[in-house]
Order: sequence, then structure tokens, then C-alpha cells
Amino acid sequence: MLLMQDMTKSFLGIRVLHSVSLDLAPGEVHAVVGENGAGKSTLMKLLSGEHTPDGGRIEIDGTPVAFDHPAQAQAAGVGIIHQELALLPDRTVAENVFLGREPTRRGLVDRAAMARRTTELLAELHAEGIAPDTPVRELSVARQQTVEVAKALAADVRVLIMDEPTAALAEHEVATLFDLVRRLTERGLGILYVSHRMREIFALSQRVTVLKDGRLVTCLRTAETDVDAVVRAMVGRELSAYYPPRAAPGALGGPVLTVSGGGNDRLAGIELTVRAGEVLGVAGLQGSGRSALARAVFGADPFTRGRMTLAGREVRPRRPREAIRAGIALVGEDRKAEGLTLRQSVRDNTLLVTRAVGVGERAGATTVARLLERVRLAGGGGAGQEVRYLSGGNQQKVVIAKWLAARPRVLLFDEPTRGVDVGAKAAIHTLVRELAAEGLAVLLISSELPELIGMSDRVLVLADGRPAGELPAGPSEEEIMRLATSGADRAGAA
Amino acid sequence: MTAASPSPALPAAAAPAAARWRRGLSDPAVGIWLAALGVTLLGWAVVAVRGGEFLTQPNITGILQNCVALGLIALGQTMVILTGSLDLSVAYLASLGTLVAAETMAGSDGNMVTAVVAVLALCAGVGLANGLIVTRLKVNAFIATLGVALILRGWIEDNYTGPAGDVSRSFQRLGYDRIGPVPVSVFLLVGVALALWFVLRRTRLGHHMYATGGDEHAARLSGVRTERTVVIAHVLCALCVGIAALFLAARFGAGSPWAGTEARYDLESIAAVVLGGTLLAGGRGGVVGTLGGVTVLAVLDSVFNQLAVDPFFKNVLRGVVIIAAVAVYARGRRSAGRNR
Amino acid sequence: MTATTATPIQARVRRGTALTRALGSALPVCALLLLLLAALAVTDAGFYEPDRFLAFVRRAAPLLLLAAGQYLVIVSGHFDLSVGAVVTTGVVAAAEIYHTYPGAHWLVVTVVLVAAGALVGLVNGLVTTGLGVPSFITTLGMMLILEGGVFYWTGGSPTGYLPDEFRAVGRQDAFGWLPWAVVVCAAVGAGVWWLMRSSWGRTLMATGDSERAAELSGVATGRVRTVAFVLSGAAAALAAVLVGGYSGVSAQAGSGMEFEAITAVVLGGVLLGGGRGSVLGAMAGAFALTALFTLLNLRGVSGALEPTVQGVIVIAAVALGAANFSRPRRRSPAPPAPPPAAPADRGPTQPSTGGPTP
Amino acid sequence: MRTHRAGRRLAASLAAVCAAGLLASCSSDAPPEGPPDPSGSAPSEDGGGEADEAEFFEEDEYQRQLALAGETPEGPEGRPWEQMLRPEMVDTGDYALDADQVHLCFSNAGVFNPWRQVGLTTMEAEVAEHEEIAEFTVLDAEGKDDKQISDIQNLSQQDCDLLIVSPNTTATLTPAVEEACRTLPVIVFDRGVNTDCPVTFVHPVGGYAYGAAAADFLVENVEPGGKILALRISPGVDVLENRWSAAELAFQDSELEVADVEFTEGDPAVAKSIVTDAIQRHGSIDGVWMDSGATAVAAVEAFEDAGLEVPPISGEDQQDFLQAWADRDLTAIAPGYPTFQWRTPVIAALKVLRGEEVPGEWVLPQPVITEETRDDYLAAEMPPLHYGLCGCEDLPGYPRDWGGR
Repeated sequence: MLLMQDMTKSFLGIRVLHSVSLDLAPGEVHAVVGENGAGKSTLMKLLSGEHTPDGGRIEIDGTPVAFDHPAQAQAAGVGIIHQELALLPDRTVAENVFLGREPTRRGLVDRAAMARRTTELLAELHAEGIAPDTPVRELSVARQQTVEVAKALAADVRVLIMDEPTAALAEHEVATLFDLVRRLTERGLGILYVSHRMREIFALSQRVTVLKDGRLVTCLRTAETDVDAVVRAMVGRELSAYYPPRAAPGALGGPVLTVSGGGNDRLAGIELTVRAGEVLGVAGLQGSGRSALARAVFGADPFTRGRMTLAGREVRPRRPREAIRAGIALVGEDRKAEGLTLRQSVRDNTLLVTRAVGVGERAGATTVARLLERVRLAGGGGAGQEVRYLSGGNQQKVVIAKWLAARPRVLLFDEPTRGVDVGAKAAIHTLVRELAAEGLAVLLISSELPELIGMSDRVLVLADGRPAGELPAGPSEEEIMRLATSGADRAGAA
Repeated sequence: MTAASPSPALPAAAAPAAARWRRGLSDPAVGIWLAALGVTLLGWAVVAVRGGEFLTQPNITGILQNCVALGLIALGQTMVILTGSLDLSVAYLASLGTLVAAETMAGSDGNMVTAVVAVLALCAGVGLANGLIVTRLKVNAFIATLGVALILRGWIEDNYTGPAGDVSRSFQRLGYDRIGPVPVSVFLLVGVALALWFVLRRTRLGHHMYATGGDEHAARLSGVRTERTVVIAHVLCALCVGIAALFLAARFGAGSPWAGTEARYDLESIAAVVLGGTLLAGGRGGVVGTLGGVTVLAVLDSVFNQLAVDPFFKNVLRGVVIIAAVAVYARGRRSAGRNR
Repeated sequence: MTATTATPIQARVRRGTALTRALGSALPVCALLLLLLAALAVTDAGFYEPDRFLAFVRRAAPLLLLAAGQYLVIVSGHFDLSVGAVVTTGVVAAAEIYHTYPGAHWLVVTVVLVAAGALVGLVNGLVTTGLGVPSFITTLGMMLILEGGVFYWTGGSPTGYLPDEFRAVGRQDAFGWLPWAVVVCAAVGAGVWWLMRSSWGRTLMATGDSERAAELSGVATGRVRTVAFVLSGAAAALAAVLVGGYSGVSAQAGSGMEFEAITAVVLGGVLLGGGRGSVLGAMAGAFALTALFTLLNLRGVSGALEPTVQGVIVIAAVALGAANFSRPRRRSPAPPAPPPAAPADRGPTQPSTGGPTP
Repeated sequence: MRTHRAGRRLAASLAAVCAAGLLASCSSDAPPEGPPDPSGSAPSEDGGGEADEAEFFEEDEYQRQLALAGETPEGPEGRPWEQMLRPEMVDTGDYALDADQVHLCFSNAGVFNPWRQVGLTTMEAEVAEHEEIAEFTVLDAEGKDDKQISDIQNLSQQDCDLLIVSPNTTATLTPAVEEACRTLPVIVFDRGVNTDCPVTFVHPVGGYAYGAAAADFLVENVEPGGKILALRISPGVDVLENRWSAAELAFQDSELEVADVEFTEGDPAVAKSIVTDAIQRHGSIDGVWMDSGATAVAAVEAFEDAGLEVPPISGEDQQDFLQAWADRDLTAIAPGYPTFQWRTPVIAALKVLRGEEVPGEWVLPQPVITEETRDDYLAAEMPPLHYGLCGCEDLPGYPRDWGGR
């Protein structure tokens, strides 16, 4: 029912899509994969009307369409669930769900109808808990994601684009999303499913289209192929060893970071120890306090209870500055909003911490060169270019370089490989290991269990902001999930 | 994602009343009206102590009367600010409006309608220009409207040398009639306020204005025609200025080239809007707050008059009041948005 | 992948960043400036005789200073509307000081003024960063307070004369040919230029670009920004010394200068909302603005029409800049940067709010 | 949410008000019907509120002022603020008050420039002179026509015995003044209004005389063919337009050439730049005409800094100019728009309330300061922006209250 043919698009004279074609049948889930910069998102944005194509044509049910504004795409029955939530925190759930297509009676917005329909939609999504007149800012992330989905469904779409829909979701929420997808396809919707996560793709899709450098590589029937084949098509090379070897138990040094009885308005009874050379994985559902833990240690939302020691000395950082001085670094989960100043050069971003806090490396060209070398920032246009022009992977490498400049003792990684392509992902994993091997204490938060399992020397599982248990190296996903969901009904409600 | 920073479980189903209550308290529109009431009582007390009487008919009339012009313009300003824009051209536009009105009327009631239409048309035009410069030429609203202000200024100074035109007698009644202690022009103000309040609450345009002001990118992705919304907001604003100009003309009986600028309507209107609790960034606030802000300023002014406060010192006090008020809102918002 | 995406990046660098790095966002203003200067040459052959040109620069000096100060505030994501009032206050206050202490040494008075200006900036900064009041409002209020305050103090008009030795800086020449004002400007300009290359400057720029990122990188954003306000206040006070020196006592020395300064800075390609722009651009903008006034004057454009022409040119210039170079953060849909960067340009707040809101 | 409920409340209360309003007697503060009287004692400086420049020139008013400027006023010697030219006395018997204590009210346009500052100070000092004035209420409109209208309405409804008005704008305040006239005696000064309802209108001879005096001086003192630079504050101010139109006329029938007419916004910095440019463009400037003194010194300095002889120049009675004039002994003249006129309304008010007759239009003399008379007005102890023609030397509190030492 959907046909995109020979779609081409250039930005600043650089062609990012070379006549890519793709089609979608009713009730089908069609996965679109590719590394960052492969052109997936651009292709989707052409379809959702966010960008206008330079060439090619789009047909829906055989009738050619042309969008130069999202409104037109919606009118034509194309809905999109964005990677970044596009919600207005100050407006109510209902107002958000119907934003841009408010139901009207006699020209006036029909608030009653809005509320009613919203309730229905949320019911469909098994999210009765959400009141239509709550301002979105008062909802948890998971619930905001749900609202985003409801928003996409509100317009009765026939083609639904899901761009990394699970990026912000925890495993069990992913499950909910999956059966939502199935129910939608039963209704005859066609779904374009963009994702990095092979498991999801193979669980859901009938076909998978692989893009590389803005070109269509291949379109495979999911049933007739396997992960390696797809990855090979994506990367153009085998990625044999996903995860570097762990540290030998003997290689671990003494405790560097310890927290005992740590707590604040989101955490309670946190007990943890990270030793030099160790990678401590932290698992948990969305809202279980994983990121809160990192932010607490980093002094962004500090502990209000308990004590924390760094290399034996007691520390209680009340803001990031103090944490950094003490030798703690946080590679945050939101690169673009929290990790980088996007209009500034790679150089300035790399030196930001050193300059701001006056610790670690001297601010200078040689330092920058060495650090970028260290994080294997490849194929950049030099240290002078603005980071916003870098690919997700390279941006993440700059963030890490920035922290290495501060010569930290403890490195906190929160979702270090989110939205990063397979190649860069491997590079980052290797880097993390090397850093640990150099004697840093590493705390690794990830909602991607394979990564967590592959990287961690121990795994601390959180639920409801408290430790739910600790697992030795190489636990199974089931073990983790069991602990993580121990308080899940409440966490789930969040 | 900003939203991705984990937030505590807060099932909206549980204790929504509490949530609403908290929201209620953190809403400036309520606060500013309480403030207005407070200032009035204070003024009444202070003046009473000094053996005067504050709430006399002349005073009340005066206060209400002083609300109208600034009120109308501030209402317009509210529209653009909510949408995330800004209009610095209102002062000169008001001046030009009075001149056009007075000259078109030329003293005869016959031309009244023509004049009204002319003024509103002119303003709509200027508003449209503002909107298009901001959206199409992508000039920052601050600079865009500042530039338009300069253009208008040049036009006025080049074509007018002092008061001009003659407003017909029956039209002047708009500026002078009153029902009991309430000037009719106040009903005009309230009328416009109701209309705009209705637009914001009950029309798609209104919803889209809040959305555009709140997060233009998100709004656009949701299919809102953000640029169109901004343009319309500017036109609405300019129309309000037009109405204000008509009122001023009625009051002056003639057009005055410095009607808008001497009163510093550009900055004062913005101050009033923000005093009314509308977020300067857009996306939050509304006409109710703005009216409150205007009222507070008018009452304060009347109190200062009663106490014969040195006009220079008045400015100092005004400055302090505005900063203080906004500081309070900022505080409220922070504590309200703690769990973000 | 890195190898594969490398090529487009480098290409992009050549087209986009390399350019912007060279002259950057200041490119349009430099073009405009050259245009105006050329027009001036055509209009008035003698304009470039050294002494006349220097006299012209001397005249531009105060605005250049204000622009330099304003630049620091704007690039950090804020506004300073109080500079005009600071200039007025400065001149009137100086007169008042000399009225009370006729013998005061000019240097002392100058230092006192600059300190006072810095103090005003400090208050602006603390209220804005500490209490979370949008700088537009803070400095607007400060403007009212200063204007009201100084005239309340002096009873409506300056009460003293400015002695010649105080006025020398704004009026006399060094070595008989180089106006002191020019020296001051050059010094301040160089100072700011150097500051922006210092750690403080880079962190200031980072703060203006993304407050959250800066905060989480250990930048004391509040402190950094407050310093910017302080410097802006000090620069304004210094400008007051020049203005007072140039043209003597006046009750409205600085009226409207705040808008001229902001216009100049934006004209210079500095992004309202922060994070981008160079001080040279800002000062070039101020220079261009003064050149424009002079040109209109020499051209004998009806005094009344001058504002109109000015308005048109400002809008046009900024529109041009917006179109080609520093794309304003709001008003712009998803930017033509590749998808990875797309969400970056989601302008958090409207520039004129004075930076991010809590 | 909140806005919603608040809105409801608003709507409700509005409805109530409306209802109440309809019940309440519908009253109007609008001035009586019938077009305003444009002629009559239409004040000399009144532009008639017309857009067209030509409208600012009224031939007979022009002639009248030139004549008046030459006449010697009636009234006490040395007290110009009590003198009057061609008085046509009107009877004020019906306003007579037998109370020995009076309450005067004053609606002031504002104190937004030094001239008005000096004036107000002078007026308050004058009031202090008369102990029979029990109360003196001043409302300051801060230059806002709208506010001054409200002020006038407010005052005319208080227990004032007499209302003094210094209008911010001529035409726009006419309705309000007419309204006030119905309830109490009104005295207007400085600027006029388009109505003859006030008991008297106090003002100096006027703008034509001012402009002409300065222009004639230049015509006499500048070599024929000389280039004149005219510096004006800003376009569109009726008072100033009159001064210029008179000067324009004078220059037209002279040998002089008006090289440039520029606006300074009253900002010395701008003035200085303009003069500098003009000197450069025209090689030389042989005379400078100004419609007000605010920027005179800046102009003088422009010539100095250019290393040139300061040509004949016209200024005003501000101390800094008189000082510069004396120090550099310039060829200069300073026509004045005397601030002593702020004393007269108070005097007139008391006369009116005593039932004594006053001139229907109280035209004050308008001294022109020349080489000879300069030193009488030059007071070293006074601040630079003080006006020499304040006639305040004999008042209590002089010189301190005027900022002097």
C-alpha cells in the first residue's frame, strides 16, 4: 500500500540518500536497519514530511503524494513515533495526544471528545492509569513514551513509522510494545520499524531493508536470513567478537568507589563497591533508579543519606564540579543535551571539563590530539569542526575524550552505546575495557542486557530505587530480569 | 531526551486532587490577582492613615481608565509572547494608529466606520509584516520588530509634525463615557480579553499557539503549522494595538505622534505580560494573568499619586516590583517542576 | 563505519565549518561594513583623511565599547538592556561627583564609575542566574531603577560640570593625533578577544550553547555568566566616560543606546540565545551602525526618514545572516545537518528570554 | 485548568458588573457638544494640530508676536513674571472665594527635562511664598497624554479650588480641559489647548519671536552668502516647529544660505557629530541657528575640536551656554523661553480666587539675552543645565533647591 521509489536527498550539497526504494504491505512490519548516517532516519523523515525529498516519488494506495510539512503526511495517514519524545511538558496528556488535529465541534475544540478519545486510546495501550488532564511533565518517561504512541494512533494512521521506539524503554516495556505492534498489524496497519536491535527486528518483522551510506544494500525476508547476514550487510564486514575479554579476577585492585546506605528522593539503601580495573554493570527497568544512581554519585542529584568514599577518602559531592574535582566522570545517557555543546568545536568540547574545573590535562592542542587518538576518533574533519556535524558514534567518542582529559578515577557510563552504530559500539566497548585495565573503576549502566552481560565483571540490579541483588560475571538475562521485576508492578506503574 | 532523566513513580490516578491543588498554587494568574487585591488594600490602608480616601469614585474610575490602553496592548503582547515571539513595534504602531484614526475621521461621525476599518487594516498589515519577517526571513523577533519599529518611527516623523486630525464627538464618548464608576472603555478591554481568552482556550489556533511557544520543533512534528501560527499571533497582537489606538484617539480627540512612545508601551506591555505570569519563553500563561499584571501597575500608580511619590522614584519602585514578581514566579516554577 | 562516514564529514567541513571558522558568522557584517565605507568614500572624498577618519572612529567608540560588553552577555545566552541607563547614570553621576568634590582627580572618578558599572552588572548577573529571572526582565527593571534613581538623586538634571581633564579621554588625542577613545576601544576589544580565548571565554561560550551540558561538565554556569554581566556593566560605565568626555554633561546621554548595542551585536552575526559569534563581529557591527548613521547624514537623508532606512537595513542584514550563516535556533525546522545532529537544533528557548529557563 | 476557572470567574463577575452598570445612572464625562473653538484665544504656540508643516505658520500670529516682542510690558519693574503684554482684562468675580485658605491643584505634563525641572521647582517655591495656599496637589503625567487626561479628571473631581494645567500636548488635552472647565476654574500655561474655556492662558510671547530673534541676529552678524547650519531637536513638536518656521522666513529674505537642517534629539553627542560632519562637508559653517539650547555647547566644542573659530551662534539661557559664551567670548545670542512663567499661574490663581481681574490671555515678556545683558543671567554657582531666566533668585531656597551651591 506504501511505495517509496528512488528517494534522493542532499544536505548542504552532500547526498545522504541515493535513490532508495522501499515498499510496505498492509499488516506488514518492515524493519529498516543501518548504521548511523546510513540514511534510515532521513528516509523516514521524507515519509513523515519533516524533510522534502530532492527526488523520487511516494505512493500511498497507488496515488502519488508529496509532503512538505508533517501535517500533510498525517493527513495522508502516515504517523511517526519519534526517537526523541516530541511532547509538550506543560500541556495535558489529551492536548498532547491531539496536538495538531484537535477534534472540533462547530469550529471549536471539543475538549470533552478529546478527553474521551484519549481515555479510549490509553485503554487500548493498557495504560488506564494515565489521566487525560494531567500535564505531561508530571508523567514518568515510560508513560510519556506511551502518550507518544497514543499520539501516533490518534490520527487513524495506515502507515506507522517507529524510529527506535525501544530506545527509552526497559525490557518488559518492550514486551508491551511488541504486542501493541502485533495488534496494530492485525488491524491492517503497515509498520516501518527502524532499530539497531537485531533481537527486536527478528522478533517482529517480516522483511528487513538494509541501508548503508545512503544506498539500499538489500531487502531480505527475515524468515530466510539471520543476524550475522544482516550485520554483515550493514557493516560490510564480520564482527566476530562483540565484547572484549573481561579482566582476570586477580587483576582487580582495591576498592575505589564505595557507597553505603546511599539514598535521596529517588534512591534508598544503595550499597556498592567498585574496585580498580573493575566494570560494575547496573541493570534495572526504566525508572528503577539506574540513571539516578549515576547522577547521585556524580553530584547532579546528590545523595542526601549515606556515605560515599573515593579511594578511601569520604566524599559527598553536592554538584558535578565537586565530583569532577574528586575524580568522578559521567558519560551521560543524553549525549546531545547533556554531553556536548553542539555548536562548539571538537577541541573546545574535549577541553571543556579541564578548562571549567582546572583539573587533569593542560588545555592545549597536543593534549587534544592525544585524547582524540586515544578514543580512536577517526575520519573527523579535524579538531576544529563543530561536533554537531559528527556521527553519533564520533560524538560519543568526543564525550569520552572530554572526560579522559580530567584524568578521572571513576568513570560512570550511562547508556554509552545508545543510538550508536555497530562499528562505533564495538570501539566503545573495547575502550571501556582498556580504561578499566588501566585501573579506572567503571560503572556501566545499560538497558541492553547483552551489552551489560558481555561487559560487566559484576552486575548490580536495581528495582524501585533500591538494590534488588547482585550477580557475578556472566549472568543470564533471565536472572537479571527476575531481580529487576521483583518490584516491577510498582515500577511498571511508573 | 530531557524527559529521559528518571522521575519518581507518580501514578496520576493516585491523589490527582493533590496534584491539581499544587498546580493551582503554582499558577501565577491566581497570585497576581491576589497581589492586585493586596496592593489595593495596602493603598487603601496607607491613604486612610494619611487621612485621605482611596476608593473614591474618581480614583476607581481613574485606575480602571488607566488600565485600558496598556491593557489592550499587553493583551496583544500576550499573544505573541505565548507563541514564543515578541513585539517591540507596538508603541510606534499605537501612535500611527491614533493619527490615522483621527485624520480619517476628520471630525465627522460619517467617517467613523471608515476610520476604524482603516486603523485595523493598517495594524493587521504591520502585524503581518512582523510575522513574515520573523518566520520567513528568520530574523529573530527582537530585531525584526525593533526594525519595524524604526521604520514606523521614520514614517511618523516624516509625515506628522505634532497632533493631527480631529476625532468626531460621538466617537470621543468611547474615551469619556462611564456607567457608574466604570468607564465604557473598560468593557472594551474586558471584551477583547474574553475574546482572546476564548481563542486560547477553545480554538485550535489557541492550542497551537501554546504548542508553538512551548516547543516549536515538537509542535511542528505534531503537524502544527507553526509559522502560520506565529504570523497569526503577530496579526492578533497588532489588531489589539489598533483597538488601543482607537481608544487613545477617542480619548485625545486627535491623533498624537508620541502617544505610544512617551508611554513606553513597548517595554511596559512586556513588563505587564511577564508580571502577569506569562513565561517570556512562551508556552505558559494567558490573558487572565496579563489583566492582573496591568491592574497591579495601575493601582500602584494610583497609590503613588495619592502619596505624591516623586515621579523618578516611581520608576525605581516599578523596576523593583517587576523583578521581584518574576523572581517569585521563577521560584514557584522551579519547585513545581522539581521532578523533571 | 568511521571510515565510511568520514568522507561526507570532511566534505561538510570544507563547505560549512571551515568557512564559519575563518570569518564565521561575522562575514555578512564585514561585507556590509565594506559596502558602507565604500559608499562613504564615494559620498565624501575627504572622509578618509586620517584625522577625519579617526574623528569618526572616536565618535563610534562608545557604541563599540557597549557592543563589546553586550557581546559577552549575549553569547552567554542573555541580554543586557540596562547599558543605556548605565551610560546616562554614569555621565550624570560624574557631574554630580564633581559638583560635590570639585577637585577630584579624573582617574579616581573614572575608576569609581567603572566600579559602579561593574556593581550594576553584578546585581544583574546575580538576580538573573541566582533567582532565575529572565535577563530581559532583570535588566529592564534595572534600567527603570537606574534612570529613576539617578534623577531622583540629582533632582532631575546633572548639577555639575565635567572638568576638561576628565573629558580628555573622550575628547583629546594621544600624541596629538590618536584619539584616546580609539586607544581605549582597541584595548577593550583586544581584551575581550583574548578573554574569549581563555578558559573562561570558552566555558562562557559553552554555557551559552548548552547550559545543561556545561553544568554537567563542571562549569559554574552562574558564576561564568555573572562575570559576563559584570564586564558588560563595566564596559558601559567606560562608555559613559567617553560619552561624557566627548560631548559634556547631558541628561539623556545614553538614551536608546541599549537597543543600538544589541542591534550592533546581532548585526555582527552573534546568535541571540548564545553559543556563537565573535567579538570582532560584534564590534564590526557597531562600527557598521555608526558608519550607517554618518552616511545617512552626509547623504542628507531627511532626518525624519533616517530611522526608516536604518530599520530596513538592519532587518535586511540580519535576514541575510540568518539565511546564510548562523541559523537562528528557533523558527528553524529540523536543520539541514545530517540526522545524527538533527535534534541538536531544537532551540530550547526563545533567545529574548535570556537563555534557558528552569 | 486554572486559566479556565479563572476565566469563568471573570466572565461571571463581568456579567454582574454589566448588570450593575445598566441599573446605575449612565453618566458621561465627555465635554459639551459643539466643535472646539479653534480661534478665540487659540494659544500662540498651538499648531492647530495639523499635519502639514505650512499649517504651523500663521501669518497674523507671526506678525503679532514680532510686534509684541518689541513692546514694553505693563506691570512691576524687574518682576517679569508679573508683567503682561496687551492685557485684555476679564472679570473673575464669579470665581471669588471668601475662604482665606485655598487648595490649588496642578496637573503637570511631566518633569522629563531640565527646563521643566527648574520650572516646577520655581513654581513650588512661589507657592511656598503664599501662606494662604493651604494645599498644593501636583499630579505628574510622566509625559503620557492618556495619564494627564485621567489626572485632570481626577483633580477636577477632588476638592480643588482651582486647577492649573501645563498640557503635555496641545490638541489631545483639549477635551479633558473643557470637561474640567465645567466644574472649576482652570488656568493653562506653557502650551495651550484648543479652547477658550480656561480663565486665562499664561505664556510668553511665543515661538515665532524666539525663532525670529535668533535668526535676525545671525542675519546681522554673518557675512552675506554665509552658510547657516540649523540644529533642531526633533521633528513634530509644534512649539519647535513655530520657532523654525519663523527662522526659515527670516533666512529666506536674507543673503544667507541654509546649508543643513538636522535633528539632534537633544543629544549633545549627536549634535557634536552633526556639526563636525557639516563642517567637513561644507568646508566652513558661518552661523549656527538652534531651536533650543540643550546642545549649544556641544556645537561650540565641535568647532573648537575642529580647530576653527566659533561662528555666530544662537543658544538658550542655560548656564553652560552662557558660561561658554562668557569664557570664549563668542558672538552669540540667547533668546529665552523663560522658566519664570511657572510663577505666574500661581499668582494668577490667587488673583482669580480673590475675584481680581486677570488678562484673558496673560502674555509674558520673553527676554532675549544679549552680549550686554548676559552677565546678569550668568550665575557661576548654578548647575550647567539651570535656566538663567528662572526669575527665582528672590525665592526662598535659592540657590540650593535649584541644585546650586
